[in-house]
Amino acid sequence: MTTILDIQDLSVSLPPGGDREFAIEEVSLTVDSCEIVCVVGESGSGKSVTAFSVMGLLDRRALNPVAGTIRLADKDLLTIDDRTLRQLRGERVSMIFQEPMTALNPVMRVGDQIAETLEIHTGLSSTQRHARVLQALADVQLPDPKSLAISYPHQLSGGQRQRIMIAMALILEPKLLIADEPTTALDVTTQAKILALIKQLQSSRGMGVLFITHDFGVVAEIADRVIVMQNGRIVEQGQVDHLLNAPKHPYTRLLIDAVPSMTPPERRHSNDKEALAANRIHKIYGKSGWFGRGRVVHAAQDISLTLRRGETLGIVGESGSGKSTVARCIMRLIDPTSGEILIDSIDIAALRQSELRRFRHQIQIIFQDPYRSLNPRRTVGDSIVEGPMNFGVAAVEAWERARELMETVGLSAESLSRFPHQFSGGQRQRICIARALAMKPRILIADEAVSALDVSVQAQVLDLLDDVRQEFQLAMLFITHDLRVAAQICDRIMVMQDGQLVERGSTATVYANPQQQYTRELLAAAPGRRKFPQKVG
Amino acid sequence: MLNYIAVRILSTVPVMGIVALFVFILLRLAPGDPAAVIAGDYATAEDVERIRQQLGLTDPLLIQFFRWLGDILQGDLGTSIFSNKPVTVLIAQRLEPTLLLALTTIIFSILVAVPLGTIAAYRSGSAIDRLAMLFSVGGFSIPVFVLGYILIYVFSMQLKLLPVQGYKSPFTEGIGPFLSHIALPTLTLSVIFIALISRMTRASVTEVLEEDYIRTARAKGQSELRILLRHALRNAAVPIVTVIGIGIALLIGGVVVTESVFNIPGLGRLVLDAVLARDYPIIQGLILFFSFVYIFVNLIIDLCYTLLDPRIKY
Amino acid sequence: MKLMNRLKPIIATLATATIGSIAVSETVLRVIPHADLKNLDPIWTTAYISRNHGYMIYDTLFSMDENFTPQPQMVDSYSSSDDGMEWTFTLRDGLTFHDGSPVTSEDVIASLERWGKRDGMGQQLFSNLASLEAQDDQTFVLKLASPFGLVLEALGKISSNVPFIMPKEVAATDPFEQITDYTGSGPFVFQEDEWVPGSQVVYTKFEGYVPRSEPVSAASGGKIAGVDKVIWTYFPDQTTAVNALMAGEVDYFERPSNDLMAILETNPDVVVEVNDPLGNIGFARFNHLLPPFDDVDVRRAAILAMNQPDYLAAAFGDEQFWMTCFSVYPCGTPFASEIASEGIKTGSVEDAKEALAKTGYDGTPVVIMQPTDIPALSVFSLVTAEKLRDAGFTVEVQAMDWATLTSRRASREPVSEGGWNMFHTWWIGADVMNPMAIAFSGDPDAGWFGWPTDPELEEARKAFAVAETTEEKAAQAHRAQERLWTIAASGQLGQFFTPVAYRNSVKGLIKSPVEFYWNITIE
Amino acid sequence: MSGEAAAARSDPAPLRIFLSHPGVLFGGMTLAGIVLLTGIGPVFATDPVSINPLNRLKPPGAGGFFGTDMLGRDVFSRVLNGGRMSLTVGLAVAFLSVTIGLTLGLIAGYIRSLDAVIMRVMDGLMSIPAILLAIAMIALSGATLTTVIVAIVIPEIPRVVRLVRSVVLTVREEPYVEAAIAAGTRTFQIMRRHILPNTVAPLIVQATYICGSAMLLEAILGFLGAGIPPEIPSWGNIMAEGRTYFQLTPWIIFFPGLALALAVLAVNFIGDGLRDTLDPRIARTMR
Repeated sequence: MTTILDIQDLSVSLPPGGDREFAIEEVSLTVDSCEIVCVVGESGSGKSVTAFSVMGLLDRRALNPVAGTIRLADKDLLTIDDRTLRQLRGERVSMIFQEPMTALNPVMRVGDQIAETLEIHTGLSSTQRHARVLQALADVQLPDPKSLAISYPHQLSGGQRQRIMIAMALILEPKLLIADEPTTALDVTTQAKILALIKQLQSSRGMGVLFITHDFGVVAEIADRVIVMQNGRIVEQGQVDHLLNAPKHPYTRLLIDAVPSMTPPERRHSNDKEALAANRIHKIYGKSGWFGRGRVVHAAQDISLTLRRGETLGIVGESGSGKSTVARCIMRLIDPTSGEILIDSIDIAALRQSELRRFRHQIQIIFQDPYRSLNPRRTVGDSIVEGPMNFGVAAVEAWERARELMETVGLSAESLSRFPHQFSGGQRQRICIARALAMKPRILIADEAVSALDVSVQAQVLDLLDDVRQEFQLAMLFITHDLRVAAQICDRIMVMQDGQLVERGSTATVYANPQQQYTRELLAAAPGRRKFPQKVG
Repeated sequence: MLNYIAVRILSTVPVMGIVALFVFILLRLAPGDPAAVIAGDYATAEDVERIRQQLGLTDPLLIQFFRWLGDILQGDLGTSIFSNKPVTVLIAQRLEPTLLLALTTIIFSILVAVPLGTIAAYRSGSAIDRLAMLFSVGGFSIPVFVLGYILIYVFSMQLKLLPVQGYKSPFTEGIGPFLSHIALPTLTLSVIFIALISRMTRASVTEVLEEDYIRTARAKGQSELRILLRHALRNAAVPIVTVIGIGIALLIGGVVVTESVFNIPGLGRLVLDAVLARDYPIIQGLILFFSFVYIFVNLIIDLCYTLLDPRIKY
Repeated sequence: MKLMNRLKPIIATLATATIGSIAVSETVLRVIPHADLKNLDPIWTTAYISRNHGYMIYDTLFSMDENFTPQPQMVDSYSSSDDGMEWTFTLRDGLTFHDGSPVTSEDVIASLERWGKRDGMGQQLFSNLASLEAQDDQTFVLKLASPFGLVLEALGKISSNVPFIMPKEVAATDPFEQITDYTGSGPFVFQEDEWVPGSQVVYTKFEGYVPRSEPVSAASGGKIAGVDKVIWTYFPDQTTAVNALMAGEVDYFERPSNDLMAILETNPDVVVEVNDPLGNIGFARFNHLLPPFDDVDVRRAAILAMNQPDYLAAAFGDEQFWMTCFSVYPCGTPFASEIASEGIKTGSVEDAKEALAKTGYDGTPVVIMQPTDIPALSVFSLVTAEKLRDAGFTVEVQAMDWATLTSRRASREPVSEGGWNMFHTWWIGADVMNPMAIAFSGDPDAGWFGWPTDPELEEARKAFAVAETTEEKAAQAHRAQERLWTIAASGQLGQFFTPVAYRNSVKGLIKSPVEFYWNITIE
Repeated sequence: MSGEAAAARSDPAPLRIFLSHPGVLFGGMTLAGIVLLTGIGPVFATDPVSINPLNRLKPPGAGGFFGTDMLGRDVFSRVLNGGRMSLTVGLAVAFLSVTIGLTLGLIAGYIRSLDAVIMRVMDGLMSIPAILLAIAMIALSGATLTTVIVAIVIPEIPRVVRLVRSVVLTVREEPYVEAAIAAGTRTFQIMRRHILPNTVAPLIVQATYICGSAMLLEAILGFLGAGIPPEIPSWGNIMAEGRTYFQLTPWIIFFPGLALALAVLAVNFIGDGLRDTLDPRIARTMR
């Protein structure tokens, strides 16, 4: 066990005028060979800044290391010249990033991109390089390296891309790998595989890994040691089991508690009357070219569902499973190719836009991205009253209701006159909920409504949603990729894959004994099952 | 891909049609009367009427239009009212100078503008950047003909380095005379084009430099120069090429002025003379021709996208 | 797409479409003409550039000498009956067209007939004509039905439209359609394949041309080509043209803007001189059909305001290039005189104001058409506008290019329907040397734009046409002038001269109102 | 917590950045100066059209600050008055092309059925070189201030339409627009409340560029003999008239040329300033 990376009292300054002076402050940490160190924290905790300062990739116009040392291979990375630093990069320390799609050059064959590293640091001939590249691709367990090497990033799946990144990073067998949220953008099943891969490569090559993440599930899966950061400072660190089971710092505790359990709580079965029924919904995307039809995508294939007042139906699935398509069809934001959507036994799927307007207020939706869900140029109030006033509610009344709703979602009524950019993500999501409720809907669709939020915030918004469901006897359709979240909020769930329904049933039953293979994989892939004993019932 | 090319080519047909119609209407609604011009000072009203009939200007507009359209489809752009020569021949006579002037300008501009814009983007906010952008804005601010005069005055009259005017064909008079005669016009015409391209290059490269894969390249230990050449420029290419395509229109416009200033017997001069002389067939033919060139060039450029960016599939 | 395939030939012909190259051995005269040679039929159009082109490649029966008396050119000998009603002409020996075929009476007659259908003077000649017949290949007879005193003046007409002699089959072309065969019998041969309309015209010496023995005098005398090749290159831009001449890239500049003389004169290798003894006469033309200028007194008032020096100085700068002239016929020509010219000499806005006040002028706006693409005329328009305004007229200047003006001035409609009140132009002296010029017509139907009506004027012109003796002609000419002044047909803006500029290596330019390119040599 | 704080920090006042932008400072001052001069200039300057043949082509000093032109008119007062005309052209063109382009662009972007038609026509217009179109239109239908403006506006419209359309197409996919649809907002209202505001920023920037290029085009048209009638002085036609005398009396071209260059430069600088201040992504859609 030798120390590869040794950061001492590192402080990085923020540009003046920010809410705080330092992005990270007096951070000290070490990474030894053969160990994976996880740095956990929520957005703004400074975990990424730490990682980037090691690589010397900080945007110098904004962020500048002002104090401390970063020792790697007995050099202080903060003081050495650019040439030496460039040499170390890729050779001694390399990095993989959150978004493999954008992290790879879209106009370069992946093989060449991997080879580039060799080109920079070795004198190998192009044939030798090619051989090494194929080897590297094999090492990251990619099928058919030859054809993969000559393909472009956009032709690969997210998992494959991340493997490419890893191959690229590890081709020179660096002593230290820095992984910045490498699985956050991936589907849960893929995530499991990538995590496994990283762990395997790490142990086989005896590297040290500095692993940045926000997800305690992931931590539980992969970490040897854990470092928890908050507001640019390290609040607690320790061996993984120890830290997960007996967190000392309240913030650590808060984060761990915020991780939703995989075990669905006991729920009463709603027999309330049916609010909405969708029968055999089918959505086909097809580019019909000038000559014949282009390729056709079946985004959703005869999906039927019923939704009772006061119950929450979850649709879970990975990206591309078609769960959002179903939601948007029901919203009539897109028109289903076939199938009917019944509200009070009126088929709104058949209605023309003009007729549809009358039914709009009955279904409302909350979107994933809190930053794009509100018109930045209109005050929160305007956004909330817009709907009711469309349906002829008097301004005074609408604003009165808006105030009440703000209280309901836990914001002050004064906020109505403010603009979205003055709120945080969580607050915006609350506002969106208020906007939805303002319509007095019978059905509420939450499309990945909490996916973009930090765990702690996530928990609060989830509670809020559950409360309003009960308070207003809403029928809620909850779209998510996150099985933990689904477990907590859904009465019944439907599992989707590639536009088709895989399995449906009460949440408890499905989680307890999944019938379908895919469902089992999905559940198995959920990170951190083993190491959260108290959370796996 | 082939499918796409076919579609793309077909899609230009309605555009051409619209251009044709537009041009035709434009000319027919104009008050100027070629017959009167031809008839000359001593002509009586009868003479004018007579000539008007011979030119077929008395037929109903619709008939005139379709007659004209039919001819075009057979590759006949009509015959000049004055010189009595087929418009296609007139265009052929004038094509070479304009074509070569355009080419030299495009090449020269790209050679100057792309590095300029890239440096400006890389050192954004620096003195070089400021200077480059000042130049590019300046390029948009000086009337072409003033620039032309100044260049003539300095290089030809004072320094006596280059000829004042005229055009020498590289095919018949050798490359030397060609270059010495084309130099000043190219310089004149390039300024605005350089401005255009360097602006776009800067904007595009700046954007690309923000991308994650640039960061990845750095993480590999790649040198900044290589990063610019191999990663940044390659990805910034599409908008740059696009603006060059759109710039063709600008170029053709500039050619009209430059050719009169430097007395180059090209298409720009031809169109100007034709307009002032009300030589309808030439005006129609030329505007159509230019539009065709523009559309064609941009078609080619569209197809180039696939080479520049593998993500673009047709 | 179809068009593309069709345009392929264009690309194919690229190679041929290059500017004519110049071999060193031959002597070449590189000329900047005053305008672009747009069309090649000097009968079809009156454009002076086409006329000059005509003189290059065609020959004429008679031609004016320096004293503006017609001298035989293609004609060898001629005779007329005592009553002047029958004329017999014999052509010189050895006259051949560029294709080698001889020039015959047939060709002459066909050419004259075509000319007679387009040219003003030609129309008059033919209206008095009984017959025009060939006696043999070289002899033809012209019989008059009514007396016409200007037979030779007509045949020797120096300016547009000049009765050029073309081959019979060419002359057979409808006079309102352009000829397509450019075979002439003149001292130069037109190189059609090297012609780039809008840019370049190339002529080569016609080896087969047999010049007269007499020395050159204006259009008359022996036309000896002194250079192997004449190249006209049109410059749309004056500045560039002047620079090209100073840099020695061209030899001869037909009509540099007078103001650029200052620059040219600084260059020792460039000669600037006035070659046209007659110069040009500036005209301000009224529309006699529309108010306010349908009232002769209003016209007079307007003329009173016109002060020649102001116009000339504004348009032509240095006084060496212009002079005042108060005769309707160019000063320095036979019929020039100042009879009844007092009215046009005053040039005082005050007098004009007074005079206008006495008329019933009701403030009807005067619409002046300003041809912005012709500097001199554009300036004339501005000066007039200013003067008339000061004199109390309401003036509206409408800017347009010459092309638009030429079409619009043909309209006799009221201003509201595209009519006009005034425009400016000039006649080259040679065109207005006698009352026959259409500019002086007093017959609104046959007459020129502006359409003044004055029977007495017409009488005078007819009388002039049939006058036998010079005295008689002079008398009628002066009578015509007197009428023109009394009816205030148009304003007289003075006489101006357009200098030419050339490299001092060019020798032997001919003094004449028309630019000729024979007799010129390059050292 | 920091997430909240971080979010709350976003979007500082753009106006401040804008005003502190060096280009904007320069541009703004210059333009203000020019506008002021051309605005009040004519009051103390002599009559720009009164001609004085005997006092022609006088150098600066001898004949007014900027000398006299070939008709003996005072170049100084002509430049001052000409500025008025050039600025009028610039502003009029910018305003017209933006308004028309905006309308068409919104329609094209939102009403699928009309999209194809409008865009084909725009492609057609765009494929005709602006200057050719302009000289043709003007020379053929007579040069007046109106025709000049119209002739410059028409070729500018397509660019605006494309810009607006692209903005509409992106914005209409935004969740908040979908939310509005879900809230039963009528299409017209959606355009007015949610889409139109997003087009404003890029349009203002585009407008400045159009304004600049319009003033230039006016000058070039003048040079080609298809500009505003000389009766009314404009920087363009002053230069056009003076170009024959370029070597003899450079001041006739120099002063209006300088004024024009400065004005266009200023306008462009302001445009760049706006562009940098507003979302940099719109930089791409700009020329």
